[in-house]
Amino acid sequence: MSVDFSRYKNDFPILKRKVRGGNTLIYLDSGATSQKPEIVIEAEANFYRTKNAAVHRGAHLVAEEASEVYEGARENVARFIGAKSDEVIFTKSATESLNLIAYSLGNPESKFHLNSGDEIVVSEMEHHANLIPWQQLAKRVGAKLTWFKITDEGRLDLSDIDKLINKKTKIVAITHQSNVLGTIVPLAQITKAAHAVGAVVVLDACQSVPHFAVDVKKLEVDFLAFSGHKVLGPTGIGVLWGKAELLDQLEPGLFGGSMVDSVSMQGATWAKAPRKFEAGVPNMAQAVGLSAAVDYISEIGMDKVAQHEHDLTKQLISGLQNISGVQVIGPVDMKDRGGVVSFTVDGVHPHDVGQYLDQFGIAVRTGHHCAWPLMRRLNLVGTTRASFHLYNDESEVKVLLNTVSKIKDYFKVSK
Amino acid sequence: MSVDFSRYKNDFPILKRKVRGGNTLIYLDSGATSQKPEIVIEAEANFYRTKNAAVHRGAHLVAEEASEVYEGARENVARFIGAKSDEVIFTKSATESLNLIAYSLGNPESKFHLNSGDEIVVSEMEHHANLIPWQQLAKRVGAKLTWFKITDEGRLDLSDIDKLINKKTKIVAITHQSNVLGTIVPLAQITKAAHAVGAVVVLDACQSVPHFAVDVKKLEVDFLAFSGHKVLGPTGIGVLWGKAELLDQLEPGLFGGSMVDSVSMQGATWAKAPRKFEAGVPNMAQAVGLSAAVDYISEIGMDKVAQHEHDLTKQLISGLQNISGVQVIGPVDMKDRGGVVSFTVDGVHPHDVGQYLDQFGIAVRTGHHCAWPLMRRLNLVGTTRASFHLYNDESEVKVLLNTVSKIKDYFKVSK
Amino acid sequence: MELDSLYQEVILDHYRSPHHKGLSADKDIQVHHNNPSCGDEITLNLIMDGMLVKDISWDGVGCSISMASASVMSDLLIAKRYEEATKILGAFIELMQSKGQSQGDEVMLEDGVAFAGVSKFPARIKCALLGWMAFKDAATQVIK
Amino acid sequence: MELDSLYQEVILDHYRSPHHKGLSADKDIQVHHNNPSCGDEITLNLIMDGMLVKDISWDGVGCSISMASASVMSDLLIAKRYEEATKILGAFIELMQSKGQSQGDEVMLEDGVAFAGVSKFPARIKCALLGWMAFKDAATQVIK
Ligand SMILES: Cc1ncc(COP(=O)(O)O)c(C=O)c1O
Ligand SMILES: Cc1ncc(COP(=O)(O)O)c(C=O)c1O
Repeated sequence: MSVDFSRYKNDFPILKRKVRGGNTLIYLDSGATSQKPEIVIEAEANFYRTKNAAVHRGAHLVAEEASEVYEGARENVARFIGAKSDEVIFTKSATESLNLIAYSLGNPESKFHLNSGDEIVVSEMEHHANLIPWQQLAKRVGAKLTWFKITDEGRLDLSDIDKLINKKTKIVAITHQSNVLGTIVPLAQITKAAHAVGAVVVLDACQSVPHFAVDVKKLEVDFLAFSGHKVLGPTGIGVLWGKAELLDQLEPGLFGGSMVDSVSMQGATWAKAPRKFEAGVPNMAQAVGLSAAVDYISEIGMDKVAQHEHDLTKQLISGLQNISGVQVIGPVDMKDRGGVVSFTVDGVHPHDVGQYLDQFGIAVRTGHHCAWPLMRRLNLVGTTRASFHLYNDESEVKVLLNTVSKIKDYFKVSK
Repeated sequence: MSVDFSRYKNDFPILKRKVRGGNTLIYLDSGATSQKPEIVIEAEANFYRTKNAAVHRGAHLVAEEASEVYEGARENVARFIGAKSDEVIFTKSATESLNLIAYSLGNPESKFHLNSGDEIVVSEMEHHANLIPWQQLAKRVGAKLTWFKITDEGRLDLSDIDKLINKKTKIVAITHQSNVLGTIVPLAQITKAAHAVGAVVVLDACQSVPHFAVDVKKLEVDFLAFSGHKVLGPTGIGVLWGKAELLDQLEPGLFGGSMVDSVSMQGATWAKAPRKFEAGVPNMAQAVGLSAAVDYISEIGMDKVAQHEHDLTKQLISGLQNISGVQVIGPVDMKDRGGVVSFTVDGVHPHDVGQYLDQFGIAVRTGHHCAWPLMRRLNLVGTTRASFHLYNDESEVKVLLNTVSKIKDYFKVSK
Repeated sequence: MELDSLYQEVILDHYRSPHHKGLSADKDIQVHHNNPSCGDEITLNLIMDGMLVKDISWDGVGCSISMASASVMSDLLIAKRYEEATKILGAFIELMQSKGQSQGDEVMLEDGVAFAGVSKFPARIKCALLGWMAFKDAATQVIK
Repeated sequence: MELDSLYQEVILDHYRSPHHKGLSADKDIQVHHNNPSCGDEITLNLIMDGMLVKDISWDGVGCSISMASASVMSDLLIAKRYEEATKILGAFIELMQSKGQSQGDEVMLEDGVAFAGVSKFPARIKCALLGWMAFKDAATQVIK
């Protein structure tokens, strides 16, 4: 059987707090941001208490030590996703990662870049962070944005993949797992089609890296982005991973100190990756915190985390299916499906559903989840979303199900 | 007389640590990054322990509380610089702030934007972060970059201001205080000339906001950038301030969640500032930490901090002038001059000077300080730089002076 | 429980049977407002007769608070003079910002006092204000 | 004191009177390397005679460690066969990465062992390697 996860809960100070109605917090909003174990909080704090100095710049001991732990964090995060150290770029968030790569790919000085008439492929279930940067890039260079549709069950519709990914395609930007539906996309088919036409694949791994083992070597994508704050790490840190050969060909998107090879008033040349992409004094304490998070979760084991969340998801979906007037939005079979469960309650607006749950200490997210086009496609004004991480447990799912079953009565909506 | 600053030192845990040679750290590298009082470290940690949730998104109590403290931090930082709350944008660093505004001003969809043939004025003493983004912007839109020269004493040379700032000028981007020379620029003359031709002024306030009172209303600049980590705050947080009327006219530079008014597959429209410029889950804990830093330093009083650093600077400059073979680089009179002191030791490379000081626990910075063009202008390979913050004291300056006076002997350089 | 102070019976009634919902054929102006963080949307038609609010009609999707509030707003402001409507609007905004400290003026706000509890739920205040802000925007445009 | 292990007498001597400094008129190749974080720069001329390192000359600005190391490197590698030079380079890099645990092979590295102390100062390792990396780059380009 799987590990007993109950002992991990204690590591997360916030999970002890009381919220509305005097209830202990039942945090089911990890899809938005995860909670942090004390060991991560302390790693960040202790960086400030003992090693804080500007990395790569100082001639003094503390600066040396700061550089050591910062670069150590990079190696550690690289190991976590099966990457080489020099391929890992620290950003402030997945959003920044995706925007940066879009700027780089749009820069005519990059050896690999977009031209007018080229095509960018996304999907109907992208988070705004993996949609709008590409809309903007398309607009800037005169490229065309096209997209995969989704099926009624909330799977990616690959039926027109051969038309969508064609000779004009330069970029395919796709989510690894939908933050609304929980759908995990069939990546192998997509990377194969993209590479066959010489396009690069950018993976939005915000909802995958925190929840199951991701190895960039096996995925065969070209770029990957995720946020530290969803993988038990601090806010203010994200990762952009890219294949070394490609990073080498790209102009950076952010300019300033520590990323140059030489500078005159007229112009500048760049250092090598990852330095080239990290302008300015970096978010050092946050990198150190993320490194601690990655250690913490690796110690437990990503496969076990995935299994644990799988079990909870299964329990939740079958429970919801048994409540009348409740619709699960997204795949209900567990194949290629992660721990994000959207649902609606007939006659009750998601915002009101969320408010009701909040009264019982249950924290969920409601609304369009930054995936507005997907909501339109599904003809929904929004959903209520429960999402898991390793600190959740069966009893919390039971409380959620029990509370959901009473919502229609409270709002006096007829059966 | 001024306040007794000795009691503040205790608030900074890192200043108790021992470094090379068993010496207690004498931290004179605040120009690179400042140290953080325990109250700031705890503010960030306690956010994670009690209020961590995605702001502006959740339907639950913790998300409400997170939004409250995040927006509270914005109000607090706004008050600190005399701004309106909606004019303060949280970024990851000054570098990001400056790059973002350069992207916005280069976007043809912005109501105020650069065209081919327009001119951007900077200065020879800019930090790379306030130089390269403008070089890149000029390249992107076909604008021309011009610059203020500096005098031999390291002051801004305004003699050709009427030529430099002309009808073609759209942007004047200038540092408030040089991070190498300590020079404070004569801002009023520049803003007057810029506004007379309809140009906007972007102020790099990295070295001013942390050290003396800055009120954006009085400065009459249009945009201002600074980093949290230099003002006793966390890493991973910066501020971009802009006049409301201007922010209103600008397209954002970073695209994703929480910054939209509506989104379809074809395109998106934006929320109002500051939201428009803050895509993604923000660096919430860092904003809260910065807010605590601003409280801490305001409590002491910026004028007192400035006076304290002024006294130390004066002591250091006159001491250095008394050591044979030591050159102070930058103004030696104290008018319009901040607490950053660069110097050289004849016959000893700055890197070796820094290494020698490090042996005695003294942390300084050496090299070009991300101001390479300035070094070329001054015909220097680099300098050694001591820079102050409120936790420094007279005795530390004495140790520095005493140690500097022995360097030439150690390296056996003839007098 | 605390929640009952938010979801007053009056509010749920208005939510289930909203007044003045359904856009009029005629209008002086139409405005569209939304709440991007939760996706609530409202379209509002306004007809003024000089300084008199002659008709308000609206359509929209949103939570119980936003829809009920639009319903109550229409009831309250139709047939009022602009000046009076502005006063009522001001009183409603004040109630929303009262952090649970005010009961609201029942003479002026009528069913609107049912929203007093919203002021204790900061994330919901913008829901309650959605329709009111649409009216304010529309009226300002017609008047000036 | 600890610092003396970094600034050995031999290093300071090379720094004050560097060998093979001043670029030769002839060259098979010229390379320019720098260290952007501290601004150290070196230009290096290399002349090969088949697989024999016939001459190295260089010019540059930088700290004592980088300049002395370029001086020692030239002394060591001139008149060596490429294969032998590569071995010496390897031994020097290994010494730099030894974190203070190695003394260096005095037969092979001669004055180069004076740099053993650098390995305890991580920020200075790139200074000590600047000239060596320039040589490696130059030689690789000529050979292939
Ligand atoms: C004058 C000046 N401008 C810009 C910067 C860049 O700040 P950051 O690296 O925090 O983005 C610095 C500090 O490094 C600075 O001193
Ligand atoms: C699928 C997906 N992509 C991108 C993002 C953006 O991440 P962040 O807001 O941390 O930049 C998120 C989370 O909000 C997400 O779930």
